[in-house]
Amino acid sequence: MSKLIEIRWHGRGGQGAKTASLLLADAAFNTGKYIQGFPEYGPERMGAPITAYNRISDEPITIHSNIYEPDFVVVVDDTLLEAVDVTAGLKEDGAIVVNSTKTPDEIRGSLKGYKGKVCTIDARKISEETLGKYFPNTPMLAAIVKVSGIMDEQAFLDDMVESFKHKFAKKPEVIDGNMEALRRSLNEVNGL
Amino acid sequence: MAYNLKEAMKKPNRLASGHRMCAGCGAPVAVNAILRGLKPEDHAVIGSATGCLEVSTFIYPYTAWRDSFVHSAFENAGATVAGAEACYKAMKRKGKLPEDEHTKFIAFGGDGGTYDIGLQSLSGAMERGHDMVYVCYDNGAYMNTGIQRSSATPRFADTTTSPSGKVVPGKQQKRKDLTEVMAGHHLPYVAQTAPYGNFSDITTKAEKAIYTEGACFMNVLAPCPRGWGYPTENLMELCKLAVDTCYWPLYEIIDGRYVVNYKPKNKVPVAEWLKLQKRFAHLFKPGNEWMIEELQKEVDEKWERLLELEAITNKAE
Amino acid sequence: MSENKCNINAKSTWKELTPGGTIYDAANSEGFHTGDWRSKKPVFHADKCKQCGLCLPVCPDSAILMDESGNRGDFNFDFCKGCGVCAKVCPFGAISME
Amino acid sequence: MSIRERLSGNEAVANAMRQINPDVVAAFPITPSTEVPQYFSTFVNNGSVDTEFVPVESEHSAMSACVGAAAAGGRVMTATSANGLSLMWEILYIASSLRLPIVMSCVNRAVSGPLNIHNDHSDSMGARDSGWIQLYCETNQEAYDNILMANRIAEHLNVQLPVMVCYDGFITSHSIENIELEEDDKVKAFVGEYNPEHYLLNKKEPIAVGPLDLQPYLFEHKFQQAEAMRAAKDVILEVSEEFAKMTGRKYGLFEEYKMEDAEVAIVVLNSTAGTAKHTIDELREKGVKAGLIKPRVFRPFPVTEIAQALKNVKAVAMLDKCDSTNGAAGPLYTEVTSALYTEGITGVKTVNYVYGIGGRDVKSDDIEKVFTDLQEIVSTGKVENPFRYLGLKD
Repeated sequence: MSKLIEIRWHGRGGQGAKTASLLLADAAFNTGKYIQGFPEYGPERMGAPITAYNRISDEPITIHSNIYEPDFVVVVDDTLLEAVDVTAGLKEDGAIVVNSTKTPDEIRGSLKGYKGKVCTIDARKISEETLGKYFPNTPMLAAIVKVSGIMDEQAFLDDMVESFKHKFAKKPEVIDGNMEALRRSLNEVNGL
Repeated sequence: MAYNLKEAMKKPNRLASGHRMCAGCGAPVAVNAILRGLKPEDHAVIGSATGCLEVSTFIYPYTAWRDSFVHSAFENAGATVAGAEACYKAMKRKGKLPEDEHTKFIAFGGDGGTYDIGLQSLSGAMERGHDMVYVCYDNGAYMNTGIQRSSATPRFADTTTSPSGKVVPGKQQKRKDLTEVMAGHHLPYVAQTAPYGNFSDITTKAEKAIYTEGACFMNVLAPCPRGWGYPTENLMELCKLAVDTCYWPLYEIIDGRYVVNYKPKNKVPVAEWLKLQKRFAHLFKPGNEWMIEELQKEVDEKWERLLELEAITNKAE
Repeated sequence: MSENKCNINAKSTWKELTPGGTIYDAANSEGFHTGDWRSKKPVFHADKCKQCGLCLPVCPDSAILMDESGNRGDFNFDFCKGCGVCAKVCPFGAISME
Repeated sequence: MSIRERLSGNEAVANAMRQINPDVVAAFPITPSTEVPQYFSTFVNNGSVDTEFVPVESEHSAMSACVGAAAAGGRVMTATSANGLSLMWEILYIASSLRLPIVMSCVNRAVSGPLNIHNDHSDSMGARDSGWIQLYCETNQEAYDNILMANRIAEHLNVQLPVMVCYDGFITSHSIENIELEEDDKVKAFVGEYNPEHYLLNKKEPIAVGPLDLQPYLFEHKFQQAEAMRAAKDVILEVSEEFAKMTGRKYGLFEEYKMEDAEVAIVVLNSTAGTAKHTIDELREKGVKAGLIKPRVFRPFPVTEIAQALKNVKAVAMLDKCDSTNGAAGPLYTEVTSALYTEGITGVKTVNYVYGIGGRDVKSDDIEKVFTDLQEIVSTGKVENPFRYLGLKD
C-alpha cells in the first residue's frame, strides 16, 4: 500500500467508535505507517450518532480536512443505517463493513444503492462468546483490518497482543479473550 | 509576645514615607499597622489591587514599599498574590531559594477591589488555601475614582452614584457583610479590625493572620476624609466611634469559632458616628429621622447576631 | 534616607527607564518629599509630652521622628502633610496645629 | 535520537510542558484547550514534575496568577482558548507590559457569540496587538516544537515578552498524528534554567512591579516593549537554529512551500497550510505554479521577509480564519498587503478570503478554488472584489 487510505467510522456516543478509530491508528502506527485519528468534534452525548476518521499512509499526511470520500466505512451499530447516510461519498472500489447479524445482501438494501463491496460481521456474537460482554470495538477493529488490507494480519495480531499486555497489565486474564476475538473476527467477516 | 505599642513602633515602617495618599488618609495608617505584624527578619511579597493605595504608593519611579510589591489590575489582587505564593512553593521545593529565608504573602484591596470587582479572585485564592493574607481596607466606596457607591457603602450614604436626591435619599441597599462571606470559606483565620486605641487589636490580628498557615482574611475599617466628609484630624475619632457604636465590631473567627474582641459597656448610638460625616448629613434633616432609626436597627440586629454566633460557636462540645 | 538610585526622572530617555517600570530600589519614595502639601503645621511641645506613643501609629506618613529607645522627637517635615490626626489623639496637648 | 510517537496536539504540548517542568502552571478549563491542564495535572499528581499547579476559578485569575508567579521569578505556563482568552484580555496586556516571559498555548477556537466550540482564529487574532509574541503551528509536531522553544525566546534578555503558541482547536489539538519527541534530558538541557535578574522573591533586592506610569514615562515604556518585539525576530531565529541542531527540524519566520517559481500563492496559518500543501502538490502535477507561505511568527510580523518572499508572484491570496469585521479584510491580508506596500512591491495582485469560521471545514477543493481564482486574476489582470469569503453558503 502506498497511497493514502481514508476510513470513516459511524457509531453512537458511548459505543467506542472513536476509541476504535484511535486503536486502528495505533495499530497502523505500530506497523510503521503515518496516521491520523480524529473524531468529528462536538459535544459527545450518549447514544447520539458520532463520526470518527482515520487516514493511513506510507507517506507523511498533510491534509487536515474531514473525510468526504472515504475508501472504507465502518458501521459499529446497524441501527444507524436508518438514521445516517453511511455510504455518502464512499468510493465504489472501497467497502463498507457493518456490525450486524444480517448478511451483506440483506444490508445492501439499506445502503441507498451503494454498488461497492458490503461486508458484515456479528460483533455481538463474537464479543459475547470470547469476552463474555458486548464490546463491539475489538471485532470491528479486526474486521476493518481484514476488509481494508491496510496491514499484514499477523503483524496486526503481534502488535495487538503487545498493546493488550500494556493496556490490561492489571488484568492479564482478559488478554486471551481479546486476542481470540480478533482472530475470530479476521475469519468471520462476511461478503469478502 | 504581648503587644507593646512602643516596641511595635520601633519596627521599620514597611510602607515608607513619601507616598502620595491624601493627608489624613486611614489606609496607610491601617497598612503600616498590618505590616507591623511581620517579623522584622521576614521578607514579604505584597500585592495591591488598583485603587488609592496602589496609585499613591507606586508612582513611577518611586515605590513606598520596603518589601517586594506587585500590582497588576483592579480585580485580581487575590489571584496575583496567589500566583506569587505558588511560585514560592515551587521554588522552595526545587531548592531555588535559601532554606532559612521566609517570605510572607499579603494582598491589599479597597472595598471596590475586594467586595465587588475582585470578589471572585479573592474567593478563588481563599478557597484554594494559598498561604497568604488578604487585607481589605474598607472605606465604604470607590474613592479612587471619585466616591462612587460600592457594596460596602452603608445604607443611605450619599455618594456620587447614590446621591441623596429629592426622590431617592442616598444608597438604598444594606452593605454586604464581607467578613461573613469570608467566614463561609472556612478559613483558618478571619478577622475584622480597625486602627483603634494603641493599635493592639489590628497589629495582633495581623500577626496571627500572617503566621497562620493557609489563606486568611482581614477586613479593616479605613476612614476616608474626602469620601466620608470630615476634617482630616478626626480619623481616629471616626474609627473609635465606628467600634463603640458597634457599626464595625472588632472580632475574629478562628477555625470557625467566633471571638468578639471588644464589647462596649455602653453602646454609643450610631447617630453619634453618622453626624460627624457629611455623607450622612441628609439623615439629620427634619423628617428623615427614620433613616437613622433604620440604621440603628440594622446595627443592633447585626451586633446581636454576632454575639449569638460567638455563643453558638463557643459551646462546650 | 535613600535616594532614587536609578536616577530616573521626567527627562529620562527610553534607554534609561527600567523595563516594565519595575523599580529595584525599595522604599525610594523617601526621596520624594510630600511636606509641601502641608497647609497647617504641627508644633511639638516636648515639655507636655509624656511619651505615651499614641501619636506614632496614627501618622499616615510616618512623619514623627523617633529615637532608638522609642521616644518621639520632632516631626519630619519632609513628609508631614499637616493632617492633624496626631494633634487630635494626643491626650496631653503636646501637639498643636498652627 | 528523536522518539517516534503518535499523539494529539494537546498531548504533545502537555508532554512538552512536562519536559520543561515549569515552576507554576495556572489554568482554567475551556474546550478545546482543557486537555492540556488535565494531562499536566496528572503529571503533577504523579510526581513527574515538581510544578505548582494552580487550578484557578477563571481565566482572568489564570493569567493574573501567571503574572504574580512570573513576577515572583518563576517559569510560568498556561493554556486557554476562545472566551478564556477573552476573559484574560486585560491581563494579557499587563503581562506583556510588565515584560513577563509567560508561555501560553492558545488552542484556537471561535470567540462567542453565538457560542461555538470549533476552530477559527478569532481568539488569538483579537489578541494580536496585546504585546505577546505569537507563533502559529500547522501540526502537533510544530506545537510541540514551538512550546519547547517558547521559554527560551520569552526569557531572552533582549526580549522579556510573553509568548503565545497557537494551534488549531480539535484539528490539531485532538487529532492523533505521528510526531517526533525529544528525550527528556535533551529538552532539559536545551530549555535550561531560568534565572531572572530581578524578581519578587529575592529578599536581597526587594522590587516593585506594576507602577502607575504617568505621562513622562508610559510612552517610553511602550517603546521599550516595541523594541523588544522587534528584537524578538533575531532571537526566534537564533533559538530555532539551535533547535534545528538538536532535532534536525528547521523553523524560520515562515515556511515557504514550492515558492521558488510560484506564480500564484496563498498565505495561510496553521492546519489549513497542510491541506494547502496537499492541494499544491496536486496542482503542480497539473502544471500550475502554485506555492504557499505559512507564517509561523505573526508577532513580530516579518514585514520585509514576507514581502520579499512574495515579490515574484503574480497574485497572492491571504486566507483569514478570522473576520476583522472592519468592513474590509482579515488581519493576515492587512498585514501582508501593508508589508508589500511598505517594501515598494506593487506588482503583486492581492485578494483576501475569510474562511473556516466556527469550524467550517476546509477541503482541498476549497483551496483549489482559491488557486483557480488566482489564475483568473493573473489572466485578466483584475481583482474584481478583493474581500471574499470561502466556503460561505450564499
